[in-house]
Amino acid sequence: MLTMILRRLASGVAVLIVVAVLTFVLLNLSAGNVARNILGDQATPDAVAAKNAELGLDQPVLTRLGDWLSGAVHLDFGKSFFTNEPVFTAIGSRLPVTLAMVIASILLIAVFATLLGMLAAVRRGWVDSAVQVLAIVGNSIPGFVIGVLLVWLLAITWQVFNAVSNISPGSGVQTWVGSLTLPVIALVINGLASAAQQIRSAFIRQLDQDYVRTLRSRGISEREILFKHVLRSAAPAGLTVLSLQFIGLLGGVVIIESIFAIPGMGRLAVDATTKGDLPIVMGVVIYTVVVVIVVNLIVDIINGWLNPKVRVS
Amino acid sequence: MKSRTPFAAAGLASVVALTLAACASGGGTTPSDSSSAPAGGGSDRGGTLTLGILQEPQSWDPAQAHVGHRLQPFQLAYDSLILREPDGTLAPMLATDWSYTDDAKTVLELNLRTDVTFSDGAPFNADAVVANIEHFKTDNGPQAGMATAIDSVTAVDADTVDITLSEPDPAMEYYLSQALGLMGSPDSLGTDAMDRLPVGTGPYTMVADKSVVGSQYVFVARDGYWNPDLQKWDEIDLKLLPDVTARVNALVTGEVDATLLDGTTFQQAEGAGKTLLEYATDWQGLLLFDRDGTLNPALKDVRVRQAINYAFDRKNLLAQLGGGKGEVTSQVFGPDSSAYVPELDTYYTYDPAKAKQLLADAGYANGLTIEMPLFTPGGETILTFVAQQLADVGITVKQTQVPIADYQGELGKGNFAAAWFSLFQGPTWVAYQQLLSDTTLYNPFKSTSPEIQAAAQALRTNGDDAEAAQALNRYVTENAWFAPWFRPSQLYYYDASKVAVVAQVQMAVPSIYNYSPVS
Amino acid sequence: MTDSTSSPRVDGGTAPAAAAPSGQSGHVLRSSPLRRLLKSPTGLIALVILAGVVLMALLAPLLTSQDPNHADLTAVLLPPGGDHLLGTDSAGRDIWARLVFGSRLTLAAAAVAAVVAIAIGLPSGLVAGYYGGIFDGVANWSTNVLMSLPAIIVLLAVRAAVGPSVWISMVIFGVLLSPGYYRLTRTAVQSVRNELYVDAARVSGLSDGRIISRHVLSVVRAPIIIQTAIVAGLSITVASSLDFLGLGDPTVPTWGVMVSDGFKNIYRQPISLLWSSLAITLVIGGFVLLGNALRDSLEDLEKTKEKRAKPAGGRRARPVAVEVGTEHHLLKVTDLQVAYPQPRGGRKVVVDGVSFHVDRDEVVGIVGESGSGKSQTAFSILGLLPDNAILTRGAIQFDGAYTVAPGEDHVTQSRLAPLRGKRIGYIPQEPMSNLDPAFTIGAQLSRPMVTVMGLSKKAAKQRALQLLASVGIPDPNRTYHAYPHEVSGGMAQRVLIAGAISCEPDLIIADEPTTALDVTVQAEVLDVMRELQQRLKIGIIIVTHNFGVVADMCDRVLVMQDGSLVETGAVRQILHAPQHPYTRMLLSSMLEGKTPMTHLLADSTAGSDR
Amino acid sequence: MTTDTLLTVDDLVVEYPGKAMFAKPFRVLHGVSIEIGAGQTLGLVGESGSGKTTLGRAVLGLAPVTQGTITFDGQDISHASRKDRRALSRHLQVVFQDPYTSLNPSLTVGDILAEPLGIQGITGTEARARVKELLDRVHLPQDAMSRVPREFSGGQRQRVAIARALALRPKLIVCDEPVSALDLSTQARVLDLLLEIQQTTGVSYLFVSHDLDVVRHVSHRVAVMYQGEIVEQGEARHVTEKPDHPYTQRLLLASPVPDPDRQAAKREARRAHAAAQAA
Repeated sequence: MLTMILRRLASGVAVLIVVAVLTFVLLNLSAGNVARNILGDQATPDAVAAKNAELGLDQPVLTRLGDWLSGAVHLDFGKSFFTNEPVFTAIGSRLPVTLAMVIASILLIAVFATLLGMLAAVRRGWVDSAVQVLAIVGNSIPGFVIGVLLVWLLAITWQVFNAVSNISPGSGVQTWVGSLTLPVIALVINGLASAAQQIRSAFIRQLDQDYVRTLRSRGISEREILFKHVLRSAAPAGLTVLSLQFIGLLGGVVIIESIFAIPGMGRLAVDATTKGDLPIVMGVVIYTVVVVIVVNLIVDIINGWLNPKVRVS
Repeated sequence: MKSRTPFAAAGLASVVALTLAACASGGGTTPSDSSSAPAGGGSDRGGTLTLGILQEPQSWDPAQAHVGHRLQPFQLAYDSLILREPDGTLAPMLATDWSYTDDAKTVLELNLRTDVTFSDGAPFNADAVVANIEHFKTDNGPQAGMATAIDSVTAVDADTVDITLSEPDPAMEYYLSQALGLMGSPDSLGTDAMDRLPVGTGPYTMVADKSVVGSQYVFVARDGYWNPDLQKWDEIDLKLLPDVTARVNALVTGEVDATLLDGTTFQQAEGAGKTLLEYATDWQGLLLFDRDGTLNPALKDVRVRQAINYAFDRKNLLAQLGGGKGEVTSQVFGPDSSAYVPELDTYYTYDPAKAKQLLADAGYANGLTIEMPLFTPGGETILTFVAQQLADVGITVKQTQVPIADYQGELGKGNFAAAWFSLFQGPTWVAYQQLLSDTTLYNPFKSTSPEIQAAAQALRTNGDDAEAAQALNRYVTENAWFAPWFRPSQLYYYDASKVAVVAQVQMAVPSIYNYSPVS
Repeated sequence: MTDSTSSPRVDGGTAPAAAAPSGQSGHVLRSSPLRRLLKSPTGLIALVILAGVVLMALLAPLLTSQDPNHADLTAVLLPPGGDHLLGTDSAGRDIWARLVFGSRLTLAAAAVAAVVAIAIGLPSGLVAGYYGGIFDGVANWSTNVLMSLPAIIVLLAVRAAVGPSVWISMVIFGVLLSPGYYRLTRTAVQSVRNELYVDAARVSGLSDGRIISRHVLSVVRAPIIIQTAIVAGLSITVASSLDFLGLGDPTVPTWGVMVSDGFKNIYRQPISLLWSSLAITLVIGGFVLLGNALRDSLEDLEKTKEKRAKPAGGRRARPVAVEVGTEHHLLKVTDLQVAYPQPRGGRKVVVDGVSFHVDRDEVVGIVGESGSGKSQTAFSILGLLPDNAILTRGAIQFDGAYTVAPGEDHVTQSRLAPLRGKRIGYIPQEPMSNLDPAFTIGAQLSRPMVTVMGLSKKAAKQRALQLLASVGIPDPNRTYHAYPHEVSGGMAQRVLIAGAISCEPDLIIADEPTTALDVTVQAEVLDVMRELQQRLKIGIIIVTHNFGVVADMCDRVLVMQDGSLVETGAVRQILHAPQHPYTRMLLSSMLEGKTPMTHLLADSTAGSDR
Repeated sequence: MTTDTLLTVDDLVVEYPGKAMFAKPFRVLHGVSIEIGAGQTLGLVGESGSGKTTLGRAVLGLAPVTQGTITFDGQDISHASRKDRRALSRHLQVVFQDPYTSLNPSLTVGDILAEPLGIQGITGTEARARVKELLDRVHLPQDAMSRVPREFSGGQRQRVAIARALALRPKLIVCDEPVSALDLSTQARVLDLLLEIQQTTGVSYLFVSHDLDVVRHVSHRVAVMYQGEIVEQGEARHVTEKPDHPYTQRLLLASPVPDPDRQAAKREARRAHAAAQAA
């Protein structure tokens, strides 16, 4: 188990380096107008050249890459070109927003998808059909359409929620929760159905296993079979589905953040890329890859724990 | 106002968009209807004002301050040497009075207040001014160009400063009411700390632990501020809402008290009973850069450039792109400048037949092609109209996409013979500098003419020389150096039950002093 | 590396095999997946939607006379009607024309992403799956890299580097999607690589290329098509999301560009957003439906269920007294008939008119070949038939009361559930698959004793250890704490026997209990069962195809063929003097005592193996 | 026998690489030697995991030869290339255990049978004629050609597999548990068919099975494998009726007979043997 974790970590670091180098080079192909973008239209060419030198953009790409890597090794990711905010702080202030949203969504998806999937697998009949239909509908409507609909209905027409989720840290838990409700609903609607469908098939696969029949023949109650044995065996498949959804949400959240004007990672990423704010983009990339690696590692560890074969060896 | 439409509506990229459109600074001296001067009487201080802002400062260092709507946040924490009233007149602030001490107008002497301290306790004095202006010259901010004429700054005594210019700059006093005039605490200038936390003499101070980059900034009234008349609120919150849809939603639901909208969203605010503050700061249309035919020989022919001007249905363009709010025009100089000639607003009319004739006369009866940049996101609808209107007279527009962040850079590099843009209409000298000088981004081919040189020479010593200014205006209009369409209105909406707002001339949003509580 | 002597006999009596008889009958109509697809309503809807959109794209110029790019300053954001069927957009362009022409680019963009993803994922998956080794390692690692890349940032960066273009975005998106194909292909190939028919092809000297194209691709094809349907839907979502964020190519009319324009003007003309959103949703829905329908038609696993009339007189069946004079039988099965509804209508009868009884302290063997209905009979007694099975006739009584009363068409679980474990035990065929791999043997063994017998946990453990010892497990304590995968098949089967007797049942149903075991282990397991039976005086039903096992264990024998009972009698009578020709044929097939190298059957030249 | 020896396996060792990176390789066969004469059947019997299937696969080139030699028809084929294998496939064929997975479900029986012919360049009418002949040979109807494996029963599929093995008139067929998955009566028919083919074509079999009765019935010689080694080898009658090695004895005694009384006696003999071994 420990060797597995170490191996995964080593592989993760390698992935991290490759992704970082690739992104850095790719971004630098397009970094032509950064100084002009920072200074605006009224700056003189001399001022632009001075800014370029200040940012080190007059150096060759490899030199810059080297500088960045040596900084990154010491966990120094530099400062934003545009806001002078240290990358660490910039990400730190947006991370809670996005993670809160994504984690809340994934937890809700996990709970409801498991319940729905289980119900559909066990009951079949109309519940099953309903889950299937829901999955098709959920898969068919793009996330931004759902988001726009929700804003239009719940915030503008009925005024149940705030349309804009601009969160301030000082504004208390209640406001925070309130402002995140709508985005989370949008994310959950988009992810729930397909997760439920996949968890349903995981359950059906497990329910078809021989040992389930044997457990029944031993007089174990259906409820215990379902919640103790089948749930546990279906869990790895479910976890994999959820971890993929989690990673998908990290990327997809940008649209929701855009619609609800949430100052999160997704918007930071898009804004920074559009402007050419290299340090921030690199920070976001590193953060995303780290989160992906960590999530996968956690899923592996849980799966290992659930599966005695892996656990022992 | 439609100048904002393409940008502000574009959601994501509107941050950058507004950098482009942020050209609404100001500097004119023409009085506008300032029926209620805000800096006057009202000593009823109170409440919290929440503004939806389009962009946050890149740094709170005053040397990095910007113009227009991006100047507004700085006004919370920093006072400027000179105050610009809503109608554009200059009034004492940290400087009690100022004047040029020589006929050549190269030495500007300012007398300073002696009763002002910075929020970190440091006293405000002549040394502080010297430190600030020298820092401004070296810190390479977006407005560093304001200080190019400054040769040296010297403290004459504790409350007197001389600014010596290398050549006359008729806009210098105006600059001192803008970014160049903002005074920060000398101890903090240039430090990393100042990037994040402003330290000035202004009416408010930032609450660091409630302010989040990318989200919101909270300012509270500073105790013992030297001029309580300018300090009308207990607290002012700035909410960063780059997306115009988010802004209108926030306004309608009462999350912000005032914000800038655009032609696609203002109906929503009207429906919700919000009040409109309407004023114009920009002109919008095409810049026909390649007057010498470097890139596209056809544009060297004045008849081609005139044909382009006759091809546009300005009235309908204003209706569709600006929500019908604003005025059509054929000139690039605004009504608040000395160069303004009223009849030039209708110099070019919508006349496709005449356009075709002019093209035929110029030898392009079979049409011609012009490449123009399409900035994305946001420029789609505009360029569709440009292409369609020009296609109707036989000019094919080849659209080349340019990411919005790089738009200005691409224009400045001279990669395009013509381009659409929205530019602010400042005082004559400022407008000349922006549109026609050989150093500006918007004159990439450095085109000029004897007529322009002569007018510029006259304007350099007297920025408001009406005769020279109007001659200049006539020349560029008749020779079709541009193809202006209209002056769109800014659509600034606010909740009149809570706040009263007065427009600031030549500024995209009102100065922070222009908001007062409604009791 | 594995000897597969323990592989289960095909159709060794598991329910799904009986329910899906295609392998046996030899006369199944071949229905192509396409035909099945067309028959399913979802498939039909999907194909209609997608065909409609493709037609729309192909016939675009015929469907509208408007130019999709013609802007009209005086006709901006018009509502539907008049010259403009669906109204106009913010530049006064005809929405219907843009919708029609937009379908071309939208579909083409999706196709580009799918083609790129397939072009990268399929070959690399084939090579990695088929050859493994270094390429597999490198490909897996690259896949990890690709999958940890934040897609949106890559798309943005590439756009910034090379300019905005739907095609480039979709190519990049295709690259990002290729791991999906890669993994799918690799897994499928890995499973096929070890199929015996691939081995046979190798033995025949078929080159790798031919093996891949002939044997491997045909298996990967179906999942690839399904994945492609999903990817096509995803590409449209992503392309339109990029457009929605304003990051597409606005100069060409795509649906995404249209949504973007509509969204910007949602307050001015909400309906302008409707059409393109609807089109996108419909087409994505079409792809999703197509994927689902394809999967269903290929797997064809959906059990066929008949609508069943609710039993008259309420759900709760009243207990019925059993026939007088039969109460003393431990188990009595009367005229039992079990059937399964068929996908193409009708029912297939798998157990037909079977009657027999088992008394206490009696071992009854049910013998027959695969498909004879012997396992179905056993599961009917346990009440563990698959959901779709129907008891069309007959009754089952246990210890003087009906578990299935005459006239009931399904098992009443409330009657049987309390009996299972406590009164009726079950020994399955496959030792490994019948233990939950996630729980220790001890946990699985002691739990029923706690819930069924009401023992304390400690007492249950005590008893479990005794049971393990009594079935001949040398180190009960070690086995108690072991997981199923840590013990051998023989040990696992002993554990299952211990489980079956753990709650002291009166009847044990053993379904081919030794078929999966080596012959030496089989002998030991049979010893254990016999010893237990003699000690506990319980009734046992052994389902088997092995007359040796019958001879070793049974008092009486039932011979089944094609769902019917053809002969019953005492073990010696059946083995020494079989009456029915089928029984005789079976016995003559036995090798024991035959002269080597001689023909076993008189008619073996006939190719009519059943 | 040595004069017309067809296959010789000498001191064969097969190892599979360990799962983990530096794990020790897993040795399946520990130096195994067998011989098969032309027209003869060698029965290979053993319990699951004993390595008997691996031996068959090594002969077919489907398992890696770590050490030792395999000589077929005078030619060393221990490390034959794919090209050599193609030539070899004319003479060396296989019938697997599971008739459900040894035939590609998506090909017709005709295609399956024509495949080995095609590799040897036999196509068109000639191939079709040969396929018909093969179907006759294994007593399947001619219309089987156009049907897919799914439409046949297990026994019929095994006939198809046998026909495929016979397509090129091989000298040796490796039969890997060919009847283990079949019903009793089907097993008898398939065994009859295999015997009949040997009598008419003179093919040799390496017959792998876990069932001593089956091996006894079809083999001239029998080898007994236990834990990767051959513990006993000799004339079929001797090995399957009066074995020398205790393991073979145990195997023999464990196989039940269809007679309660004889089985009871055999059971006692087995117990006595076990007790003697334990002592």
